[in-house]
Amino acid sequence: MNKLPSDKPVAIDLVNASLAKRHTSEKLFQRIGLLSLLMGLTFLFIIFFSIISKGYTAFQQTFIQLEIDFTTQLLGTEATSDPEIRSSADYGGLVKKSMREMFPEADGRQEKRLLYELVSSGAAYQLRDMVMDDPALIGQTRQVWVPAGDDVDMFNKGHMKRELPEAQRRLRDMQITWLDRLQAEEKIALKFNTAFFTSGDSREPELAGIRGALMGSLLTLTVTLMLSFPVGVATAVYLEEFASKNRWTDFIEVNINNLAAVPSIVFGLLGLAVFINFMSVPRSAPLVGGLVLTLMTLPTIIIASRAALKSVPPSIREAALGVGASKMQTVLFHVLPLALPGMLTGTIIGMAQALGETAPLLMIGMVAFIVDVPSSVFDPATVLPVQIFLWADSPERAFVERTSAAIMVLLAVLIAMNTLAVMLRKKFERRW
Amino acid sequence: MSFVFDRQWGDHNERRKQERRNHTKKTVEPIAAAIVPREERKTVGVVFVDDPRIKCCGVNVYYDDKHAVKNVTLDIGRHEIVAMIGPSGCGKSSFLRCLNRMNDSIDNCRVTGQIVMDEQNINETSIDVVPLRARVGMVFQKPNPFPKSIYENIAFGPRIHGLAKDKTDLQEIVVSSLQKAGLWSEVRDRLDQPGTNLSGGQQQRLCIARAIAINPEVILMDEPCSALDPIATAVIENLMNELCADYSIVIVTHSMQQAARVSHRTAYFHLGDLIEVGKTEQLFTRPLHQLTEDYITGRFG
Amino acid sequence: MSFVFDRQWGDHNERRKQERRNHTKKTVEPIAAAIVPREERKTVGVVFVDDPRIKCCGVNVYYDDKHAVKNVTLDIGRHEIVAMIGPSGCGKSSFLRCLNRMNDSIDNCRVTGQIVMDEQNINETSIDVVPLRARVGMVFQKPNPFPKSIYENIAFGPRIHGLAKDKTDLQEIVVSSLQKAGLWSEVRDRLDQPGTNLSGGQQQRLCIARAIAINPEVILMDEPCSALDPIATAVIENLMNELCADYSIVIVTHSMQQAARVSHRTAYFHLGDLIEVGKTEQLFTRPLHQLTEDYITGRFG
Amino acid sequence: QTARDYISIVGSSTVYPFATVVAETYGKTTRFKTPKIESTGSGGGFKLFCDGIGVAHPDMTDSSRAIKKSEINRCKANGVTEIIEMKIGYDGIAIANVKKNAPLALSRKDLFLALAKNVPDPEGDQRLIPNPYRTWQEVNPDLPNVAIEVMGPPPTSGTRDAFVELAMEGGCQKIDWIAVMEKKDERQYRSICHTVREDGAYIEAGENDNLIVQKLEANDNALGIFGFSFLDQNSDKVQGSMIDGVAPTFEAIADGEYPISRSLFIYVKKAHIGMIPGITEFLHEFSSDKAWGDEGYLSDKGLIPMPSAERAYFAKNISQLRANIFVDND
Amino acid sequence: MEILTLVLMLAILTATGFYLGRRRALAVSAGDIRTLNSLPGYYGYYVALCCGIPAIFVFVFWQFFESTLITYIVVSSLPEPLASLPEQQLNLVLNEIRNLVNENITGGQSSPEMLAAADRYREVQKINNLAIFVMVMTLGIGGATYAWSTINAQQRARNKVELIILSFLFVCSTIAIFTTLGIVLSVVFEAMRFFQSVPITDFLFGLEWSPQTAIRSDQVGSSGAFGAVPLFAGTMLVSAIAMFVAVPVGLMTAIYLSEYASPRVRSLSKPMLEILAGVPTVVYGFFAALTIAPLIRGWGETLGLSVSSESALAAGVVMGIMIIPFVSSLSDDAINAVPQSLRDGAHALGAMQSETIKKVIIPAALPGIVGGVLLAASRAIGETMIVVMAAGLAANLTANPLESVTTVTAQIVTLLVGDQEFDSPKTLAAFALGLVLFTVTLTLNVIALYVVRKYREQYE
Ligand SMILES: Nc1ncnc2c1ncn2[C@@H]1O[C@H](COP(=O)(O)OP(=O)(O)OP(=O)(O)O)[C@@H](O)[C@H]1O
Ligand SMILES: Nc1ncnc2c1ncn2[C@@H]1O[C@H](COP(=O)(O)OP(=O)(O)OP(=O)(O)O)[C@@H](O)[C@H]1O
Ligand SMILES: [Mg+2]
Ligand SMILES: [Mg+2]
Ligand SMILES: O=P([O-])([O-])[O-]
Repeated sequence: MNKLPSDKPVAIDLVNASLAKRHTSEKLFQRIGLLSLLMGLTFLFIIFFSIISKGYTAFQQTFIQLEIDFTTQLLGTEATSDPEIRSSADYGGLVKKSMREMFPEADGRQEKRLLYELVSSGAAYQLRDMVMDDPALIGQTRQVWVPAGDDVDMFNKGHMKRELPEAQRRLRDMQITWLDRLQAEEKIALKFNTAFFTSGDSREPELAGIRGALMGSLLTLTVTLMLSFPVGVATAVYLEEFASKNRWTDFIEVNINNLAAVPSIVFGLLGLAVFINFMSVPRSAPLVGGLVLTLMTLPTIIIASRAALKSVPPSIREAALGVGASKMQTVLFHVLPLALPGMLTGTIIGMAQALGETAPLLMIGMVAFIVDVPSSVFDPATVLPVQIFLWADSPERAFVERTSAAIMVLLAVLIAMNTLAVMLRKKFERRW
Repeated sequence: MSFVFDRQWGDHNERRKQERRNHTKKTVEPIAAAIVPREERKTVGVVFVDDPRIKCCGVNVYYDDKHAVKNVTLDIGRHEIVAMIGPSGCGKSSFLRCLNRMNDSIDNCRVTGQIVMDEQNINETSIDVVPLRARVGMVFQKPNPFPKSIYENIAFGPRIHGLAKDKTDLQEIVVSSLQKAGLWSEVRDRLDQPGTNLSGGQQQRLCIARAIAINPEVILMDEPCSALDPIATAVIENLMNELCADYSIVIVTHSMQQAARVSHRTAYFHLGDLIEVGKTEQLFTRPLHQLTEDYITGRFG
Repeated sequence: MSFVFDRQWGDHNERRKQERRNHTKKTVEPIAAAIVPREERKTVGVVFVDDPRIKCCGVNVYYDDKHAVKNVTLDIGRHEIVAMIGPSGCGKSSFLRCLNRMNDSIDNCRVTGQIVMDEQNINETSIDVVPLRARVGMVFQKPNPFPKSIYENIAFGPRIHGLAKDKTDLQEIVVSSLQKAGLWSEVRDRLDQPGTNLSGGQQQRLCIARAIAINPEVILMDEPCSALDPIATAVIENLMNELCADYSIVIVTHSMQQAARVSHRTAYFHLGDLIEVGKTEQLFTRPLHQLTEDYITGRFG
Repeated sequence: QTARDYISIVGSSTVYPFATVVAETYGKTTRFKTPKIESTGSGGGFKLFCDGIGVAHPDMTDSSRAIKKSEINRCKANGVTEIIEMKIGYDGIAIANVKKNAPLALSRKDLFLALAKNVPDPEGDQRLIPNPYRTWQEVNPDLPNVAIEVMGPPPTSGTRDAFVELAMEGGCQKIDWIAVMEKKDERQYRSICHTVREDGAYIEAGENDNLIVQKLEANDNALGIFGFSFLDQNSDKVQGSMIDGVAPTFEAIADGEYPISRSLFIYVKKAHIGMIPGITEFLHEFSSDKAWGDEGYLSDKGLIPMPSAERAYFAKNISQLRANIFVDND
Repeated sequence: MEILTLVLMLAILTATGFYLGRRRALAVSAGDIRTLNSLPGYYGYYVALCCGIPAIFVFVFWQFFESTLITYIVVSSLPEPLASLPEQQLNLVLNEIRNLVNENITGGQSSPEMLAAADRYREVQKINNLAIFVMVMTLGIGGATYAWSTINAQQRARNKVELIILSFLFVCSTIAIFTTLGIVLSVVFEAMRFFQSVPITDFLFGLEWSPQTAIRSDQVGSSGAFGAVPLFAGTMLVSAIAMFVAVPVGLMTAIYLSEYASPRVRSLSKPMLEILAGVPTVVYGFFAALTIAPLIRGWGETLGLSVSSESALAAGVVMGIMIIPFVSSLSDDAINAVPQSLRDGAHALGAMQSETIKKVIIPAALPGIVGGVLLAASRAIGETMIVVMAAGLAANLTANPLESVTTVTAQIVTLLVGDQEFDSPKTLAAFALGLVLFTVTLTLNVIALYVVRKYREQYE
């Protein structure tokens, strides 16, 4: 009391004395925060930029227009009637014939080989599919756009420099002259690369597509999500809300934290031992992949969910318990909705991690060349990151842009997947 | 003698209380001749009643090793309003929370002793607390509305207990609870707004409405009117008087006027000890214990 | 006429209040001859004072489109305790929170009008709220101790403002604040325990101690004694009386006795409108507005 | 349990690009499904391959080296008794640097001296000292004066094995007193010739050859060790060093002039032939001239074809489905 | 699609069970559900669970044994030369039969015996399907009927249903234990074998890691040293660098987003940063090796430092970027969950926003933040690809971030997928490393648990 009057001017003066300094440090703090955010976003943009700038060209593909004479000479006379013969006919011959007719100057084995290299080996399959669909084509002549070979594609997109000495590029001078002629005749063009989205893997870059891996990823992640989210949330709820805090729950808690630090490949070993060898789930199947990734994602979801449950104020639990709700009702109706945003964060991050993971899949046979698009969780499949990993390791130059394009597809999947969760999270988010 | 008391005596609640008193038929122990000295910590006064609703026997509450409620023995009668008074921090809330096992949710809290209700010791771990809490409702000291709409705040209890046959029925319960708590006129056109957006006093009444919406047989109220203006307080006090026709009510309050106005019996706590219990009128006019007298005359502390 | 008043009149605070009144030298407007009818919503009474500490002019508070405080004009004098009373939900807290810009933190809240303090409109966004809040302290309606030790709860403010020269100095501030809030004896040997473990009333006193530890020049108290027993209340009221020798205090209270005991002027709010302001004695004995009279005589609602 | 109606192949990452081309062509031109080919590494492949017979186990494994005795025994223990070995061609290992600098002319001895952990004392004594060479010029005065920095596969890789055996050991043998050791103390000899230095001059850069190529671009003076097909595809960026006077060209490797090249294999379980659909047809596709011939599509992908006589031998073997790897009967 | 129909039927049955149970409860209550012990819905759930759970259990159980059973029946009816084939051969024959059954492409020419066997297989399969259908339906209906008939007003249906849910929760929480057990079991035997050839003390305390030992038995070893210390040191170094990047950036980002940024910025930036966690590690690997590493090397050289082209710093920094969202998102959630009243309390005392954050909010949000940081650290320890591509594989025992190091996980992966015999000490070393890493992180986690708990006690 007697101290107060003398203190009075002192107090606010003291406040004012340090105010400037505090404001500086406040500003600094905020700036650091902003800077951190910008840093994170910058990293993201750099990565996005480098991926997109490398990969956007892969969405186009060079095509060459050929005049194909579906002659019975080459296809065989019975081709019209017998599908067996029709399917095994020499379509490659048609392509070659057309090429020769276009460039009759190509002479000798070596030159002809160079000539044939201009179009993709997929051209023949394309013609076959056309004929199989419409046998009436046989005996007719058609203008057909067929994919160019990967080197031509690279050259056409400017990834292979004309100026280089002949020995340092994969296209010979002669081939380039031919291409120039095609260009002049407007028989070569860039078109949208549909095959990239509709076909499975291939060793020919111009035929390789992402569909198989995409389907594999979707199947695998569906399994992962359907298992890891409910199980993760259930575990967190049990540990946080129901289990009495004793050594046993400590043990479980430490275990879960520890599982988060287990290298992912070890989960692959586990999956191999348990799911494939013991439970005889087929190798390379999205089911196994999903199970392994579930085990890997669980700790993330559990830890995030527990943190979210912890942050729900006890007064809300008390309120519900106070009106006679059972613990289960309290959790289901009041705590879970409030903890859901945090749980979803865990799921978003965990699923993102699962979507990008390769190492554990190595052990369970999903790092593989699989052409057929999987249609169930038992079919052999790869996933997007594996496809990216395999393409990144392929010698063909044309795979570089396709690798980046595949990454773009993966990121698109990731963003699509997250959008839903993010919206849900936003809906449930509230401060109290 | 008491600086707050005599003026309120004989107010509009008096008639009701008289009726009630006749019908609860308590055996009143003979009043001790001399006042009990300050040092004495054994409970004096009318601890037991005939046919009690809840019988507490030797209840202790510990927080870690803090002994917050010390060996309290007290009956809560039927159709009775028991007020608990005492200086801040003396263990009123702690004791109150024992009666519907809310202390379970505090990690470091341990409750011993017997609390018998309907021939069951509700302080046993094996007891199913859900029906217990449905019968023993509670209004907490700090208003704690759910971060949901006002309607949902009230509807939650009836819904989980299946008290409403259908939607209209539920609506009716919600409306009547809000009306009883005197909140209806203020929130009638904003039932879908979050309960957390209400003012302090409104939140408190919301919590009261929420508690009575489930028709509990015993209602525990921890300072239910602390944030209420006199008029709202009167509404709640009236409500209590109505409810006690069928139910038992335990109320913690700091307002001795309020205790005097509404309660039939009053319990005075001091530093964890239950010092004195007695008919409200007697306790406020002729306390048996020196500490009680000190407190009600404002000499304490 | 008022059912709570006359008994308290002339209590131990009376002398002090007389002194204060002489020295605040307010110009009192002539009292209106007839009482203002219920429908009238313009403020009546002594809104302005000489040399005000804070001058509020046409303050409005909106929550989304809910108009919670309507065009309130009111001065807070120096060395004055202003009490705000009114039914629950009438906008007392909303108005109080304007005075140190605490409404900033509510997303859907918008405040308009002028609040001038030391020749600055503190309701401007450009104002630095930090020194403002250091000068205008606040005690909230719901006690909100930090989840830290009791000591840290109090030491927080002095520490960030650099009010303590050293450790012992800080210790002294902590102890004296706790003493002033009347909590010292209860927590002296558990200063390192979390403030959240205290009882409701203890938390409330902790928050008061926390607020006065930074020596604010204006103290806003939103029902500071709602969870306190009469003795603890008396301690706080004494404290307020001491503090107002140098500072201004605005207190929201539901207890008209309390308003009468401690305040110099009283403001009566009703549904967002400031209905009447006047010297406490006058307002409680000769209200100018019908609504005020209704409220203080308990006829309202 | 679902039935398997496709071929399952595991094994070497080096053979993977070649086996997959064949598989794809086979899948497109026959009525059978495209085989599934896992890239597990040769060792991992043998482990899976030798785990047993039946649908759960692969039908074939690719390998960048011949099967080892211990692996044969493992196979035997698990009932895989008849194995068909098919060599499919060669792979050259290039030691390359960026085009910006002149190509190096190295000898295997240079490589040994530059990369071995312990080298003979240059003073002339017949003793080993920890590799003292920091620059190529110190190794050989004809070489440029740049720091030795070679990026190559880690010791767990088959390519690294081949490099060590062919290049380092080849160079090691040029040093007489070590060469004679091969007979006397093989252990010692191998330890000298096969141990790569670990002081940072040799950088274990993982098994992604594209990454090594790109790292070379970022690091002018470094050399990189990788397979021929990557050299072939990146001829605009990097160039192979001449080894013992021979540049790593398609022809030189095919002729066997280029010293660092190795054979690639496929191993087939005979027991699966006829039971899993299409194995014979797949092997025929592989051993057809349009695949592994001089101008076959495999050579386009960088596989160096075998001489025609060798091809004929393995093709005949395949058409007879003759198990040519037997487990020892001891 | 038999399975699908069955599952569908069961679902319908369960739904019906719910409906009937609920109706019966309502009937029993005679219009006043207050006379019931639990809400009518709980009776419904009870019936539904009694209907579904046993049926599903039996169904799953049956799925496990069905193929064995069918196989057994088909095999026992195979003609002599086939029936007496060794088991592994038989497996192939059965595959052939199954291919015939599924009308897949088959391997050989289908002999009459095989065709007959395929027919038999189909038959048995049909019977089996019928049997399981009948069984599942019977169980479902039986369970439902039983539960339905026991419904009465006193029945504690809610308790029963909640008990079932609780059991489910409990079972879920044990999955972590089983996973741990599985991991330990799948590495411990191989690790033991490794310790037979390399003494455990050499492994744990050896300062040199150089697995250039014999890859194969005929390739007699050159040097071979299996001292794990450099690997653990490398792991610590790289993870420390990663955490050094991720924790400040992540935490400050979280603070900025939840306390300073506008809701719009926050709702956009947070998901965007979360993408960082999902970029495949190969991409990060390339980024680290081809962008960051040369950059660091260039800077280092201008400063006159010797920087190896593969450096712990490059890998660590990029790894740090990758784990930013672990810290930022989880911390943001935790901070956001701190009650507003605490912020108000601090602000009312005149605390700056930053002071409020540092002194009040962060301590209150600490458990969540620690969770995020621990997760990030875990992820950093477990990451491989970036290390392999950017930090190299050379095991240097160094604390210099400019040198190349390798980590435990990187070694595990290269050892496991590399080309070597599967029982060479080199491969086995991977298992030993896995086991030791597991033990080390376990110890660290136990310590973390106690430290966090001790610290937390102060704040709650
Ligand atoms: N965040 C909010 N959003 C919407 N409406 C609000 C919010 N906060 C308060 N209100 C409303 O504004 C009005 C005034 O509230 P305020 O808290 O100022 O009342 P009060 O006078 O303090 O009442 P009490 O005495 O009950 O504390 C009330 O009707 C309340 O419901
Ligand atoms: N969680 C806790 N941990 C430790 N001590 C506690 C806890 N809760 C309360 N206490 C202590 O127990 C004693 C009794 O607390 P209680 O809340 O029952 O008091 P009260 O009588 O309700 O007081 P008030 O009128 O202030 O609400 C007090 O001294 C308080 O500090
Ligand atoms: Mg209390
Ligand atoms: Mg208020
Ligand atoms: O995968 P490789 O065995 O060929 O290294």
